[in-house]
Amino acid sequence: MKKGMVYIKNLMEVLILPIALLAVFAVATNGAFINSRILMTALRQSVMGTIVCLGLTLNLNMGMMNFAGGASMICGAVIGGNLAMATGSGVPGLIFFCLIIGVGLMTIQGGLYNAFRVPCVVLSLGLTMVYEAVPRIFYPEGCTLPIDMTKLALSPYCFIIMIVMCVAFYIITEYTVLGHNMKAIGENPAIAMGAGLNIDKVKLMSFILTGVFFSIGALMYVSKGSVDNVAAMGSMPVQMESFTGMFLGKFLGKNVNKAISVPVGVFSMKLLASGLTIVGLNSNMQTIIQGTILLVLLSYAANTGLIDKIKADREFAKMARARA
Amino acid sequence: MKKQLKKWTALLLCVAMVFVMAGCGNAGDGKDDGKKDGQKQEDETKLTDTTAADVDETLAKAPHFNITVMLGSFTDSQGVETKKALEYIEEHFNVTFNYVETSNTTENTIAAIETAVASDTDGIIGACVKTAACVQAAGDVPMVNQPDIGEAMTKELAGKENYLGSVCEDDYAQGYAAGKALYEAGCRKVCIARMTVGISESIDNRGLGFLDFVAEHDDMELLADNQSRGQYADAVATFASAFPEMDGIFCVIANDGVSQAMVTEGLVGSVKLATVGYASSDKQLLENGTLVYCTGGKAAITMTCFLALYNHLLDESGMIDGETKLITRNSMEIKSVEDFEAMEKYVVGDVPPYNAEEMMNMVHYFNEEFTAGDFAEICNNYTIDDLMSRRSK
Amino acid sequence: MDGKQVSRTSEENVQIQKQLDKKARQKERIMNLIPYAGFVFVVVALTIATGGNLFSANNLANILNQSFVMIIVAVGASFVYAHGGMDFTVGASMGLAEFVIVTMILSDKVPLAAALLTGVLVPVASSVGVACCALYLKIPVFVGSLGLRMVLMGVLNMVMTNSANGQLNISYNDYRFIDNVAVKLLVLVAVIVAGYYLFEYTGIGKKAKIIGGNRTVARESGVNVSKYVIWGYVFLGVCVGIAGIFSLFRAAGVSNTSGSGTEFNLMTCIALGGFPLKGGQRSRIINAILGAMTVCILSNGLLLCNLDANIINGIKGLLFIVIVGLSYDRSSGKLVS
Amino acid sequence: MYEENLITARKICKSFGPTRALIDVDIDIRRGEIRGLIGENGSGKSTFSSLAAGLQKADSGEMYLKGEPYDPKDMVDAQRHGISMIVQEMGAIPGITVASNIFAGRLGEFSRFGILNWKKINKAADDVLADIGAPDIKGDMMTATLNFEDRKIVEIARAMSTNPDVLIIDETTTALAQKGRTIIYNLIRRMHEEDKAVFFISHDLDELMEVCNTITVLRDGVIIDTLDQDEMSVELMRKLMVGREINGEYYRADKDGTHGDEVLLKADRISVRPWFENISLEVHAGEILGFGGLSNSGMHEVGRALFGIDKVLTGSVTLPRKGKEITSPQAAVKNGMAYIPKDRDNESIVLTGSIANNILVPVWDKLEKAAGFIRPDEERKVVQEQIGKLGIKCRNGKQLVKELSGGNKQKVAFSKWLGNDCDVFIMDCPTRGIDIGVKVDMYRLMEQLKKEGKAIILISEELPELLGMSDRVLLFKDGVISKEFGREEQLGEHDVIEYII
Repeated sequence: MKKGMVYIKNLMEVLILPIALLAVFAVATNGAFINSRILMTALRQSVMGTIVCLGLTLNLNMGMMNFAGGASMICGAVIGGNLAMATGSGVPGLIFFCLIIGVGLMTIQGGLYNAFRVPCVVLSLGLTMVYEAVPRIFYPEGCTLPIDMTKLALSPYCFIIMIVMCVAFYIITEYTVLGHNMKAIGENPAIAMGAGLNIDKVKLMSFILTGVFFSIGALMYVSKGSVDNVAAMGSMPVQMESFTGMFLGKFLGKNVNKAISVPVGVFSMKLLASGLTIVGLNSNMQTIIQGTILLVLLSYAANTGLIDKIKADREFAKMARARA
Repeated sequence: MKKQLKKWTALLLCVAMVFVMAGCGNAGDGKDDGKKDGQKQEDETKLTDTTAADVDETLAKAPHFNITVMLGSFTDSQGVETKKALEYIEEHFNVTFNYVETSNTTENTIAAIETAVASDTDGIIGACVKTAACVQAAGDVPMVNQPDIGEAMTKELAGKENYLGSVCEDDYAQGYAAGKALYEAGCRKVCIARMTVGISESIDNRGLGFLDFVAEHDDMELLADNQSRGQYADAVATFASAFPEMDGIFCVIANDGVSQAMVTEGLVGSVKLATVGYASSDKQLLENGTLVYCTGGKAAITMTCFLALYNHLLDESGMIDGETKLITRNSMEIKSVEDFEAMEKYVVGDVPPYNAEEMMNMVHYFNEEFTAGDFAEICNNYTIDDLMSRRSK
Repeated sequence: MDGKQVSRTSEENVQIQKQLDKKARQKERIMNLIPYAGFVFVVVALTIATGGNLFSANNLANILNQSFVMIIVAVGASFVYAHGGMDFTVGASMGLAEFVIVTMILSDKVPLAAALLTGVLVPVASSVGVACCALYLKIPVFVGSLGLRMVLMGVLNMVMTNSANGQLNISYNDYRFIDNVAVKLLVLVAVIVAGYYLFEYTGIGKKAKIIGGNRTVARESGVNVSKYVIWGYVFLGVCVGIAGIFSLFRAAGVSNTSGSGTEFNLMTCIALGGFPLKGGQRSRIINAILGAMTVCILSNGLLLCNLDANIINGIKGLLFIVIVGLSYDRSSGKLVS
Repeated sequence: MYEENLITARKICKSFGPTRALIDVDIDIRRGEIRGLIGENGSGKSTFSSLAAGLQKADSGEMYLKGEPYDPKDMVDAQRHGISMIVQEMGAIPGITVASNIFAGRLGEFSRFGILNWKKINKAADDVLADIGAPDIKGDMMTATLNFEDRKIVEIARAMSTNPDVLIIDETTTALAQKGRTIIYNLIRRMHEEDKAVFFISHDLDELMEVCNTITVLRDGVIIDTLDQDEMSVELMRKLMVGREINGEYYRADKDGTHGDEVLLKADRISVRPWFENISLEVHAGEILGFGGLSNSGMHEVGRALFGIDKVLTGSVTLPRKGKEITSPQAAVKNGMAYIPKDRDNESIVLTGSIANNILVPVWDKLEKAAGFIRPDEERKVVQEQIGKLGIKCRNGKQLVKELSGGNKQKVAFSKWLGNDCDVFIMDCPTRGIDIGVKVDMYRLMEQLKKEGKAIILISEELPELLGMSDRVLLFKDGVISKEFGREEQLGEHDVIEYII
């Protein structure tokens, strides 16, 4: 029973922020904010962000920041969409092609990462430029899906896909050998290598899994209707959009699996965005508020222990002086 | 380990070589551009006296020119349409285009212009100039800008003869007309989804036109103004959920995401949409009356820039009026499904709004009596009906 | 027992030892040469591809104008990267600096020099902000500067939208005395010499390298870590300010896309120049400058090649990967982050 | 042809860049043998054990296991062949459970189509822990909650989980208290009875004499000799390790503990949570004040507090001669204090830096001229002077510190402060893990500094060194000074033991 209680406490810790946001905006819009329509739309908008952020978290858990997420998603969406239309294979073909391209791109990145021993951040910058250029050679006009192929973005399917991906993430990180090895390497790579884990293989697998998440992200992106190619570094906003949500999730859900805290983080950010729109602040204010929340949250996370440390120090000093 | 590293480097280098070859090959002779669907579409419109072959023959006799085309990007819907039209021109005229993307930053624009001048280009069109420095950077290379640069800068650049002038559509009027269309369709509570202000002047002017219309009509209320870098579909979804009482949306750029969002958010029938520009999935919105205003055929702007420059290069004949240095083209409004189908057929099909023969007649070098007045007049009556009548002749 | 007498000083072992020492020094020298090789490769390849146009008379002036901003920022950034720091606010703070200068000039109640000075203070403040977040709020530099970048971009967009719809222009001809090749060369040389002097011959550079090598050792050897980290960010802020001034007068106007993309370009320059991302003793200003030159010549040359817009960035990305892949120091092996 | 041997190594060579760790090493380990391996740091003993355990690959030479050629890919592969190792540094990963640590790299055996069965894993972990004699530690505990010693026991469990033929123990006992040591000794006895082999690496020569039946001496990567049970003696081993006669007494010959009476460093009732409370002490000019005690007695933390690294919660640390209070390392260095930390590679020198840069760090402020200019020739003068004074073996000042041997690294750590004419030295285990030759040089240097009237605080975990070198000794136990005595009282180790255990 005790274990259950602890689990509930951790879960509540994660849900504080969305509930707080709902309360704040409910007051600000005197009740107009609390309607299922807004919550459903925010949830639907957070599907793509959640899946992309879960992919990024797989890499971040091992200390690797990957900028090429947005670019590989656009590449998968454009080429996958066009191939599916060309072969007339409908939605199943779309899923198949998106997966092939997404996983392929990330496997290349994993291979280069292991071969060149270059930090993931630097390599992903170079690959972003390459992955943005590839779809423009084959399909410069981007990809526009006919209505019947965009079923996945509609409400029943997109939530199913999100839940499936979250459950998959949960199983991978908690119950598989690979997930466990990834956590061990992320914790302390030097000791993990000493303990006999094959770091290169595990990192390559983590890239491939990230590729799966990015390709499902690409699938949701193209199912929204149409995807245009981008110019230099144009894919950054696609990935950075739910970046704050990911860090929100990472820090809010310290002791609960990321499969729960990341979706909640991304959903909270979408709630914030629609809340601010209703209250009438334009999108510039939203970026400022999002950036400030990220900074406040990061400093809170970095100094959680500070208050009770100071209290304990003062307590210790008082006792020491008494005994002197 | 060493073996593996060499393997990867070799692979990367040959891929780089393939890129460069494909690139140089493509830039060299613009004629048989591999990427385009290639088969030369026969001009299905009947030419009265001169056949297509004669047109191509006369055009090929003109001297060859290298022309640099600069746009914010060739990937959004207007960019793609424009590039297709220019590739058509490259097929028929004895010119080679060099496409440069400036992602709308002044530094990139100036750098691109300087580099174009250094690679001795014969002329520059497009450029989306925001400051006088860009024109100064062009030195004495003739240049036709898109969209207009405002009176202050035109006055400042009075001395520069290489600046032939600007060509634009009256974006402000289009925004205003979109507001009017929504107003006439009964919309009173509207939202606007637009691109972050400051990136592209022509898109900003559309927003200003619409906002002024709403301001002038106090029985019309603006619920929300969402600025983003292209996430318009999300903006529509947020409007739909946040403002149930909303009955009209204006989106500064037409894109398929927005049209599909109207369907997925179940707004068809309850909310009217007005956009500027062309999106392929707008057709059913026209059918069910959701789309009350949209314009098309923006590629014609860049084509007009080309024709103005081409006239100057061939025989120095100025097509743009000396003082204002500005041509404001009429915008092609789409009111009905028939208009839409005509546009799809004649504007964004394989033949751009002006086919080779019509363009030939708009060049003084080939057609002596053609004057700047005729040029301005053609730009003014650029409508669907004019296009249909030209194509049906 | 089984250990027969093998001595280290036996003639054959001394031979092997000398050979190993020579191989180690050779490897070190090659590692330092690869960024230069990358630079030469780019220059030669592009000169051939552009048929000699790359170094034609007027293109040289273009290369100087186009690379001026990146070289100045790279010189400033080498102080920050030397102590293992990072700063993504560079682009947005440069835009804000230009905005402040333009508003002051247009209000023409302020002398030009004062306007320029206040303009330089804006990036200094934002970089020191990143330093304070890292030092006192204990926020990791990478994510902290991304968060601050978001805030600054929001502020820049808002300020620009409220004033004259996103575009503020100043007259082009009045400021030719600033935006000309002679002044730029002078300022470039001055900044490089000042940077080199501060980096190699004063405490600021030396202590930044030691902090980059091992922050605990620096602190316990009496180095005031916070002071020298902040000094590094101040110098970066000053360089970004100077770059912002010249970029403003070159463009004769500011918009909310001014300076955008400089932060990712800067990281490309640092990586391409073979400048160690974690800092430490191998950091040298010449590598940062080399990286900036390689990136700018690459962009300029590819434009000159009249390549199709679709593949220009693809080639740039590929060349970036090849050069970084070869020149990056592989000592951390499997444990690279 | 080597069937009767468990492990046979022939002409094994291994080098890291220019430094050659092992040169033509031949070793035979037979069944039932408890082989000790001794040698100074950098002699190659850890390198050889990591080759046998599959952590690293030999450059050349062959190894045989029970007669067949043996070349392990990694630690798990070696464990499958029956050779497991307990590494010297921290080998247990804090963020995961005890069971995951024990079966790290081998979890595949407990999963069906990739899905882990945690119940089965935890049960197997509990069995192994009970088998080696630590039933109180359970498989599902989080490793981070265990103290340092229990984490080492988890590592022992990992090594024993495949009941290996050869167990390699690399300097583990030094960090263990009573509970851990008894577990290790029982295991060794059991391996001997089951006719298996143990490879035991340690600095503690007495412990080796009790436990091992053969001892091999390694020096500079070359095997010097292998001693049988009867040939073993501490003096012989020390002589073989150093390679030359140790003449005369190690420590100080004189017996008088006199020192100047001017107080150079004064601490008044300082305390740092949770390490110590109300510590007051004074150090006089020309005095060596020794701090003795176990590693967790708080003496190391007092040294850090005196230098201003950790902020003191009560009281103050002052330099009476300069009238300054020490609140930060910067203030300490500016007022002539020096601190040589215990963790040399992470806290006292920058491994990726050059010798010159390491030596100059505290000196730069003094060398600064107008506009912060530091003259390169002055720098070279200081560096050459220090390299000469301490006899650091290196090519030139530009050589990287990571290429130096352990002793030379410690000399660099010392010379950093000598170039800065400090008058108060705080040395935390200055001679730990360096070869005896350099140790002797360090002791002579301390004597010379004492004569020059410097104040020295010597923090050491080796009682002989403490008693041999200090004028006055403070013994620490659980954050309190348990005893103070002078050199003249000539107390022996056994007199002071009960004050520190």
